[in-house]
Amino acid sequence: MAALIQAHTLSKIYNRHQADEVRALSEVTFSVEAGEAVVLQGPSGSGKTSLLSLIGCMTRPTSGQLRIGEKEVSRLPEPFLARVRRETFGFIFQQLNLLRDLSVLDNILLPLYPADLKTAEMHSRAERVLEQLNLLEKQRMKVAQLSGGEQQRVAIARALINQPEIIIADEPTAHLDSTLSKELLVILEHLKKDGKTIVFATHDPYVYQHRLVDRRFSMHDGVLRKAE
Amino acid sequence: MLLNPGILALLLGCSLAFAMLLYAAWLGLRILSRWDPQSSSEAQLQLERRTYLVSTLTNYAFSFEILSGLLFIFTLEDIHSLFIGAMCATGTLNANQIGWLVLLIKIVLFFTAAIWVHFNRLDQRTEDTPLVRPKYLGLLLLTPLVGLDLLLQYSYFTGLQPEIITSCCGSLFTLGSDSVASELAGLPVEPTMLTFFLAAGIFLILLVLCLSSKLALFRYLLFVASLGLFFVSLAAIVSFISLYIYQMPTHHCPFDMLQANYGFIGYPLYGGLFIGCLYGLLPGLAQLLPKTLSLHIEIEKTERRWLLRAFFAIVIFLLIVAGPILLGPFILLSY
Amino acid sequence: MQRSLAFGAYLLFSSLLLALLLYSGRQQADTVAEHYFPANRQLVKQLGLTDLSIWSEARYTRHPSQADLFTAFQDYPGAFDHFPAGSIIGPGCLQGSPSLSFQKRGQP
Amino acid sequence: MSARLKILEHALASMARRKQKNFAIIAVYTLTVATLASILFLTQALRNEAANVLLGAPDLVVQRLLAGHHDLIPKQYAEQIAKLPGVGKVTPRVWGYYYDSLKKVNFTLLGVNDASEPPLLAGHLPTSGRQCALGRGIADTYGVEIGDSLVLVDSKNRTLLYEITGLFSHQSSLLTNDLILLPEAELRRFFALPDSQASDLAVQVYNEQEVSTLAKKIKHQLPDTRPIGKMEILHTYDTVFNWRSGIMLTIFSSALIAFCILAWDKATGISAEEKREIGILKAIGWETSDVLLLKFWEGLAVSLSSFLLGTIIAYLHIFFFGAGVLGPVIQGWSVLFPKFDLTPAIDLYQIFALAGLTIIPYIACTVIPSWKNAVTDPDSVMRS
Repeated sequence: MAALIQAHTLSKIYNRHQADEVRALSEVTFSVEAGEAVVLQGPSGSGKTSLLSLIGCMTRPTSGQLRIGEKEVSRLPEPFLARVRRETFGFIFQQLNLLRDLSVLDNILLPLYPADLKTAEMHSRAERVLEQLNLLEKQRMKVAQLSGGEQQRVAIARALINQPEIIIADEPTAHLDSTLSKELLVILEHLKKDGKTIVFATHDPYVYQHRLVDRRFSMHDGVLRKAE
Repeated sequence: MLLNPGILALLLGCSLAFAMLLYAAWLGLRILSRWDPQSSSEAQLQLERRTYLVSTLTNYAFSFEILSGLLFIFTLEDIHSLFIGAMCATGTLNANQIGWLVLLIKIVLFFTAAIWVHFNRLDQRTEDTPLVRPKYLGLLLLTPLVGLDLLLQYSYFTGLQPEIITSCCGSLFTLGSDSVASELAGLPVEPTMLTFFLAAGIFLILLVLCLSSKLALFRYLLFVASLGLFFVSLAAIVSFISLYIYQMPTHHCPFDMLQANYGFIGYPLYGGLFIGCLYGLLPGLAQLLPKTLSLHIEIEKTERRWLLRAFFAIVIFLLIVAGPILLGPFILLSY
Repeated sequence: MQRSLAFGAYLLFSSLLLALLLYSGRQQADTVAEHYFPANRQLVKQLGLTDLSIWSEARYTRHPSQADLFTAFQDYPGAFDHFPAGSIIGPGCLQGSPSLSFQKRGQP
Repeated sequence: MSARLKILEHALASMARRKQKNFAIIAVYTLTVATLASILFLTQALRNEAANVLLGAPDLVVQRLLAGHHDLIPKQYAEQIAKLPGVGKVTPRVWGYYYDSLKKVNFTLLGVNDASEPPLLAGHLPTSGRQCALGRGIADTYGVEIGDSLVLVDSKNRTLLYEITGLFSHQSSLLTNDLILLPEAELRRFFALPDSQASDLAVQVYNEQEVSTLAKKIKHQLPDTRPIGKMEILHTYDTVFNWRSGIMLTIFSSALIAFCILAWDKATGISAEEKREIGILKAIGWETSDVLLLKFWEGLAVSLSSFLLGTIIAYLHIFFFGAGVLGPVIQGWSVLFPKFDLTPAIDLYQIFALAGLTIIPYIACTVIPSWKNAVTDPDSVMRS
């Protein structure tokens, strides 16, 4: 069986041919099987985020190939990348990136707006994830009124609403205290049990030493190595 | 020059549309010269993003150009009272020589702009965007046409002198004078009617054939039939449809039916004809596009919708035409 | 969903209001056309009036259609101010010019 | 619910969250639309009024020109004109101006012969030498009523008193606002006009089609005259109001331009917060075209609601509140300005033209800014 994510000599160079050229990734080759939980560790500025946004179809590589499932995505035009992003990935960002003045429900539904779904289907999906993350009672509240942990769960709910195969989490515990970090990993463990593939970037030892992690990679100056 | 609000709106809108198109065409030129779908460079990404700007600009500009046709006719109707002898838009159009030319360009623009917009939408749905080059070449050709439209409109409106005594539809579309218009009006009713319904029949049959078969030939034939139907219908409107609408044996004006006295019936009538013919043209034209797989899939998906739209529009058009002929008290054929 | 409904309702309401205003205007215009226009036309006919009495500050604004050929700003009946100054400079006050006055009933 | 509607829903939600900014834009936009619409409605109504009322004007007015001046016309001209075939009655008219230097108004003094009661007059027309009838505007300005007396100073500096016997009703204000009617004989005495001459001649023509032919004939027979046809009179008003509204639209278009600059500025200078939001939307799977649609909806919501609101305000302003704000602009230096009690003369065409004048510029100046926002890099949210 082919791997779910297959990267072959991926490179990403920002501001190419300019004075401030940055080589964020150089010739990264790796693959992730379906159902795996993979961690990228490394100091900040090492290229973790760049790799995550490449895998998550947010930008295109400068060179190299990337396959997500059966689809070659490294040369896709932006609108099709957005479609892949919408259908395949759920994102948990370092800064949550919620719209604070909107209700929990509205925030969760946002990724579904561009898709042509029936309203009933949208709401039943929302109900399912809200229940799963224990947010049902809070769905009408504004995000700004919630506690940090609840906001964290809203962000996860939003990542799950489009029923993604792959969850991408960029430093998910960076702003959390140890209790919340623990809670987050419990949720992620559940997701993994449900068959989701998870790709993290983190430099928090609590995360990369957690039992749910299958494989670890370390990044340094845009180069990926297998971590010991 | 007449400072009429409608004229100001037309000139302002057309200038803005032209300015937007000029910018779009310039962007299009840059896209054309540097487009490289194989590259994943930052520059190519910027170009891809520019295509959105180009299509947004052109969508707005072309939508306005199409609306401006309506506003143009509306304005002609409104200012006809300023011209001695003008009883409807025909009189205003006759006030100087450019009027009819402006109308012609507006009709051409309606079709070309609508075709461009539809093909652009097709292209944007494909992953490999095979139409980028033909699309932007087309844009470069359309932009001067919009400029010409603006220029002619400007000189038409500035050239309008309210004192001019113009000939109106009464005198333009009467039998016996020596012009294209009077020849149209003078077409014998019975054969014209026959030709018209024949053309409409052929169009509808081809439409059904296209819906049931994938043969390219039918689409080409439908293209020809749409063109034919369009011109035959215009002739038929002057020759006999107008007579039935006005219930008068000598009133051949193609514009009076847009006025409130006739319940604005002209708008659905012309709307049905224009939209029907447009969607009849599209499937044939789509056959001429490069045959890439992605495009082929998209065409198959959308074509059915085009054909159905053409069908309904023409049916509405025919119903409006046939209504007064079959149900009205006015009988022309016995004259 | 609620917001688009509310917005749609607002648009519908205001277009209806506008349509209603236009319609009532048309009705009003019809009544006026039936009653006051004929009366006014009759008045115009009987008194032989030629112009609307909107601007009375100068002869050429009081009777635009009858004005002299030589009047400032005026080349032919119906020509209009072409000097923007006309809208900035008001008529001057002449010394010793007459004025209009009234005497109330019963006063000497 | 289709994707488009859902995006509309979000557009409205995000506008509701930025009330102040959007309220400011809608307020200014509405004001601009209301101003333009008021101008359009007012001039259109005046045009309509003139076209309908002045249909009763004399078919031909014949004036005499002397050295380019409008001069008195000999009454014998009337007899000559009356002999032309197709000419009905020829009525010598006697009228003149009386300038009030305090109020800076020219009143129109008109001589009447025919004492039969005209419509829209309270009281009766002057019959004896010491009576007069007045327009509503004068009566209102000076606070007089029937029974009071008008004091005029004639050309020989004599003070004369005229008892007011008739007042015109306000429905005829657009015609009679500044009129002072005196018996013709009295007016001749007042202005010291010779009996053999008149101000001009009102000529009745049996066949309307013949007016211009007759005008030519009169001009040929009496070369020092100037005939003015009824069509010319009507035409004058059509052009005057077309021109006035055009001029004012052109002037007020600067307001429109100022508004467009505001709209452009607001659309370009979106806050960091908004920019982040668009980044989030793109990151979680919105396409550029979805964001463009979002912006389109926002623009549509702003422009449609302002347009409708502005048009309604303009309508109420002109036809319910007598053009209170705009009146003075048209009024110019007029002191005796008729109270507008205008009849609406608007149709869909005016509404369309207005929509074209106000919505298109707004759309044109928000296209590029909204595209700039829509192409925000989706990964911008990951690297902040």
